[in-house]
Amino acid sequence: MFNLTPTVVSREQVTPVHVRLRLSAPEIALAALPGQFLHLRVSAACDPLLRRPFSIMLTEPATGLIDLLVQVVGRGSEAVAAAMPGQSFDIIGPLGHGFPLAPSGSQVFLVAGGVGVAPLIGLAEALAEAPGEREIFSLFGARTESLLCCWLELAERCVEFTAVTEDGSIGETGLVSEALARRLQAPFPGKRVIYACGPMPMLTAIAAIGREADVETYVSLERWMGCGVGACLGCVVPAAAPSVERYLRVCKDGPVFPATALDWEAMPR
Amino acid sequence: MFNLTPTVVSREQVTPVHVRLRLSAPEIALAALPGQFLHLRVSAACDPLLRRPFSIMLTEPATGLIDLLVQVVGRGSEAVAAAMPGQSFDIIGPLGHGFPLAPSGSQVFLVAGGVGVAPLIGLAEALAEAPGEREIFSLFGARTESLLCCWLELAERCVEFTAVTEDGSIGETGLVSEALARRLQAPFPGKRVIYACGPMPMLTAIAAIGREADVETYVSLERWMGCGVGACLGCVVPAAAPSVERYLRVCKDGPVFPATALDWEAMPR
Amino acid sequence: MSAVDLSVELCGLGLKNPVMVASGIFGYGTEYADLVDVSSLGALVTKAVTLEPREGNPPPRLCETPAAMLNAIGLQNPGVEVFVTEKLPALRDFGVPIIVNVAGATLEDYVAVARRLAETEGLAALELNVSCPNVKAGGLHCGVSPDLTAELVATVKAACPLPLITKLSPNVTDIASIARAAVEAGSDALSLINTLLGMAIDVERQAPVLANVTGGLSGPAIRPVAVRMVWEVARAVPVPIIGMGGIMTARDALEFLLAGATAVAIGTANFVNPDTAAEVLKGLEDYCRRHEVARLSDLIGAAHQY
Amino acid sequence: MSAVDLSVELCGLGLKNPVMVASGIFGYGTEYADLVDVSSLGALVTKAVTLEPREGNPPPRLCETPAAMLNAIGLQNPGVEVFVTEKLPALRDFGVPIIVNVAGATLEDYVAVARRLAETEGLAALELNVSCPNVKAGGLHCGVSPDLTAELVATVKAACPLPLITKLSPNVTDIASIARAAVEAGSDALSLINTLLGMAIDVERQAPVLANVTGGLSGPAIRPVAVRMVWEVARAVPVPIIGMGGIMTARDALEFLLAGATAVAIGTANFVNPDTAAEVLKGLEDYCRRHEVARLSDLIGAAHQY
Ligand SMILES: Cc1cc2nc3c(=O)[nH]c(=O)nc-3n(C[C@H](O)[C@H](O)[C@H](O)COP(=O)(O)OP(=O)(O)OC[C@H]3O[C@@H](n4cnc5c(N)ncnc54)[C@H](O)[C@@H]3O)c2cc1C
Ligand SMILES: Cc1cc2nc3c(=O)[nH]c(=O)nc-3n(C[C@H](O)[C@H](O)[C@H](O)COP(=O)(O)OP(=O)(O)OC[C@H]3O[C@@H](n4cnc5c(N)ncnc54)[C@H](O)[C@@H]3O)c2cc1C
Ligand SMILES: Cc1cc2nc3c(=O)[nH]c(=O)nc-3n(C[C@H](O)[C@H](O)[C@H](O)COP(=O)(O)O)c2cc1C
Ligand SMILES: Cc1cc2nc3c(=O)[nH]c(=O)nc-3n(C[C@H](O)[C@H](O)[C@H](O)COP(=O)(O)O)c2cc1C
Ligand code: FES
Ligand code: FES
Repeated sequence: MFNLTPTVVSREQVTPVHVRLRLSAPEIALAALPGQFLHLRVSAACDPLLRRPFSIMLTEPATGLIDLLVQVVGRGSEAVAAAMPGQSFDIIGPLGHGFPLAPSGSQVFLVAGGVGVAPLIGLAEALAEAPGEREIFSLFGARTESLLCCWLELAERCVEFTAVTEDGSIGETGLVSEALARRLQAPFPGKRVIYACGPMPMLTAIAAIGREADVETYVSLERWMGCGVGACLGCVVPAAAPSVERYLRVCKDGPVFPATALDWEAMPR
Repeated sequence: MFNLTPTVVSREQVTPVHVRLRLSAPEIALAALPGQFLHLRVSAACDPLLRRPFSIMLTEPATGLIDLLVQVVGRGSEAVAAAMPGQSFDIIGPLGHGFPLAPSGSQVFLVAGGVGVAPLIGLAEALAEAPGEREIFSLFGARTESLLCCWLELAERCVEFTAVTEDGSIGETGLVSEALARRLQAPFPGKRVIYACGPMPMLTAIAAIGREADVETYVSLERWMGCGVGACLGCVVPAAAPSVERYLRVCKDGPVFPATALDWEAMPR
Repeated sequence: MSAVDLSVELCGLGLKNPVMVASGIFGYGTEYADLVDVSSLGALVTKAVTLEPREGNPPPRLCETPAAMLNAIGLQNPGVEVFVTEKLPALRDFGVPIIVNVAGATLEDYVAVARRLAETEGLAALELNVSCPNVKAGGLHCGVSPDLTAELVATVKAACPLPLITKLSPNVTDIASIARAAVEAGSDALSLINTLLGMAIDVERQAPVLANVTGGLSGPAIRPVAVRMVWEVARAVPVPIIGMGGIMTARDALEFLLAGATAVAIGTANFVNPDTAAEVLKGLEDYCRRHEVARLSDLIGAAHQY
Repeated sequence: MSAVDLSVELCGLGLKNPVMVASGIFGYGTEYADLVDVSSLGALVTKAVTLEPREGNPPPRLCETPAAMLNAIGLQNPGVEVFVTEKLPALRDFGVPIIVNVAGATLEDYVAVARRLAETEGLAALELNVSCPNVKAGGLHCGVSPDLTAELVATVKAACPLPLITKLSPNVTDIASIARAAVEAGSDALSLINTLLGMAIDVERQAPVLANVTGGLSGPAIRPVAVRMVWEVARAVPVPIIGMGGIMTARDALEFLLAGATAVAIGTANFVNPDTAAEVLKGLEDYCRRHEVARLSDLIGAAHQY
């Protein structure tokens, strides 16, 4: 875990509301695992006050570069997305636990909702580079075609890529969780693993689908954060029954959890 | 009085801590009188919260351009000084009462301390352009030579310009108020008027000098401001005895006051 | 969807909309007239009026703090007589309900001001400032005690037939008990919150920034405290509440309405953006359309049903 | 000028410097160990410890507000036994004074925790959390009453010989009276302030943001209230004060010291900048040099002589 002020080396406006930032952060590029995140300071003033968490999308250990994908939803993300090359950010990271890599021979489903695609791109890369073979399917859901940010980055790392839009503007029509359920109906003799990142209702649906299909499922959650390092207990979610702790910290115990570790009934929106 | 969002057309770093901004604000350029000021919003966030007052240095009614001179002392002035061409500011103005122009035939002393030079440059211009003749002397005090921001703008509008530095790095050594007192020793048969803008201790000294020499003296004051338009009563200074009001508002009754209108004993620093 | 009904009913006053300007912010209305369409406000609350003229506190009277400001104006005002004869006529011309904020040092002061205002045409209501934290006598001391508050409210109510709004101080352990006392004594509505008591120190001079040492904290920083108090008071009393404290946007105003306020007042935000009231009103209307709320008054207290 | 003496004396504890980390911010010390040189702190205050383990409040537990945040963690902790056996050893290794923040639902709870800590090696002091605003029983209700505060202080003092620091709630009408009650009952020092009680509403969902409805407001927004309370309490009682509430910089810390605090604690600022304590310490040293102050302790309360 480092506290650094890396510099932005490039900025790409991916969609009207998504920006891809490339930062020079060799320590992070070397240390980060797919699914881990950074805690960014978004203002030097007292408002907005708290840092904002952003996933590490991709790392390039050789060059020391890392990529973030930022969706503008409020003032903090707006400030991050507005960063120009040369500007630097105060960051803490890499934070949290990333995705465990599925063993060789397994069939993998990467299920992204909106900007939740970011950590799954890094995961696709890591799965592809890991020793052994895996069949990687990806499903990317969004409201409409123009919000399928960086979809090519995901598609090119998978054997099959499916776009799912609510308005049917491209790919399958409907919810990405429904598309996943359809995919899982095709039988597969070996091990299957689902990895999902996106809005909470999507993750809840996918946890249920994974449970029903008896497929190992990992979800990456988003919660407001204070410290980002596990100290303040502000970012917790309810743990499933056998846990000793009633609550788990998204920043430290997550953001990636086995879906079975969580109490989805008590999960706040 | 307008609420506008003029655009910065140019920015000049005058000294390491002073920036001259040119804004396109035709309404202000037409309406403003020397000594009036603008109330600028310095942040879209809640911190820093309040607007900051800045004098109008020069106006060019023909082109609709106005100049501000900004000294960086804290976060608000830093944000203003950092503005780049193309950026726009939320301003209210022109505000307050400006300097009354000395009648034709009089000898005028413009006494500036630091960034207090800004409104005096506009005043020098107005005095020079006003019908009739006036002998305009200016004295500009600063800690050291490099802080004599925009001095040429002042000097070129006067018959005599005197720099005064505390460290003697250029011009006379000492305080600008002492230099003024020396100038006033030379007798002059006609009317004399002193106009001063700068830090409070300087203004206090000049008010005393003006009173002793029996010379009409106007001072332009700086106070923290809330509304800037006379409503909140937050920016007051104590009035001299014959006034009906104990306190006068710098934003509305000033920022320019006859020195005799103020209670200098009770004046806060 | 057809037009949204923005009107609200506030202790007998039918306001065309719920967005007012808080006491002490707009002076007596004329200073902002160049910048703001005062006539579009739901109501205007005046700066505090006392029996005799007050010169107010010595300067410095204000300073900025994170997302907030401290003020210690100290009730500077020309006194009720000058207010009625010289200030009120211009105020009346705006054609909006005028609520007069009333302050005093003694019970007799308050009663005298209330009597004088009772004789005056064209006032909508009195707002009883039992909570001004900057004046030692009458201000803070009264507003922090349920009994003193009740006595003051009952006495002023008897002296003046106008609707009476009591403005509560947030510097108390239990705001609901003060609210209950005011309402039981006859207050027709409540305003909350006034400023939080705070101070700042000039570390270079090693002395308090404000000549008065302490001052009242206002602005967005205090909004969570204000919303919480409106929430608590809305559960404790049946009368309408005017919510205020750090409202900068329509979203902020909605927090107060959903917490149980019938109207909202804009304070410090006016200094930052004189258009705040107009923008809040516009934003409330947009919100109602988006949420398919036909009458804005349906939102009042809605968050209590969560 | 020679080195500045940064040490302060806090109820028998000689602290090498006055900059501590506030309760609830650093957990039990280890989470931040990668980022912060914990051993350079003046002292470290733990998250609240209760007799039995507590699961805390349901989420959402925090949200941001202007220049501040609301939290409703709700005393989640593993209980005193696990604290002593599993958490404390790592904490002790930092080599800084450890102050344990103690909370409870009943007097008996507090006493049991205090007894257990009295038997424990390597603790510097207890900080009595009479003011946690998020738990209905024991928390807020005790800290707002002078009598209950006094009873609690006296009982815990009798149960544990360690220096006792009472942490006061700011959600009271008269902080000085509570402070006096705590000191008369035997409190060796006071900490102030804990969080202000606030709330936020999610206007889209029309419901409170926090599952607990209300939460504690912390961060720079509350600093003026905190400084004012330290100022008032410093005039009311002779014991040392640990000042906190919104400290982000050395300048902010100086406000507290000049208002009468002997030490300061960094809370929310750690989330924004984990280096805050180190930067504050550095800034205090620079200030002393610039103002030719040989001992930082000479600054304590200096603004009262203005
Ligand atoms: C582990 C983790 C990884 C993330 N990775 C990414 C990423 O790669 N790219 C990306 O664009 N976003 C990511 N997010 C979400 C991102 O942190 C929020 O969008 C951002 O903090 C919003 O800040 P804001 O100031 O722009 O919005 P605000 O103005 O604060 O809020 C706008 C909206 O965003 C929601 N929101 C605010 N803060 C958070 C938060 N911390 N977590 C979840 N929702 C929040 C609020 O409910 C509100 O509706 C991630 C969040 C987490 C927890
Ligand atoms: C009528 C008027 C005209 C002015 N004209 C100019 C001008 O032409 N150019 C220029 O550079 N400055 C001018 N000033 C001063 C300018 O307003 C302040 O320097 C600025 O507001 C400081 O804001 P900040 O956020 O940078 O500083 P802060 O961080 O707020 O404070 C830094 C220092 O500035 C002082 N300060 C802060 N606000 C004010 C204020 N409103 N008035 C006086 N002192 C303050 C504080 O005491 C502090 O020591 C003028 C002030 C007034 C009242
Ligand atoms: C400069 C100033 C003057 C004020 N004067 C009064 C007053 O005379 N009477 C009163 O009841 N409240 C007064 N207030 C309090 C406001 O009416 C309001 O209750 C408070 O500022 C909180 O709202 P805000 O955060 O939107 O400013 C004043 C506030 C400020 C900032
Ligand atoms: C997330 C969080 C948890 C806290 N937990 C405790 C606690 O367990 N016990 C306590 O006495 N104070 C607790 N506090 C209060 C702080 O110790 C401190 O008094 C308060 O936050 C004000 O300081 P600040 O503005 O610097 O944060 C907590 C504060 C926060 C933000
Ligand atoms: S954000 Fe502090 S524990 Fe997760
Ligand atoms: S700043 Fe409000 S009256 Fe001058």
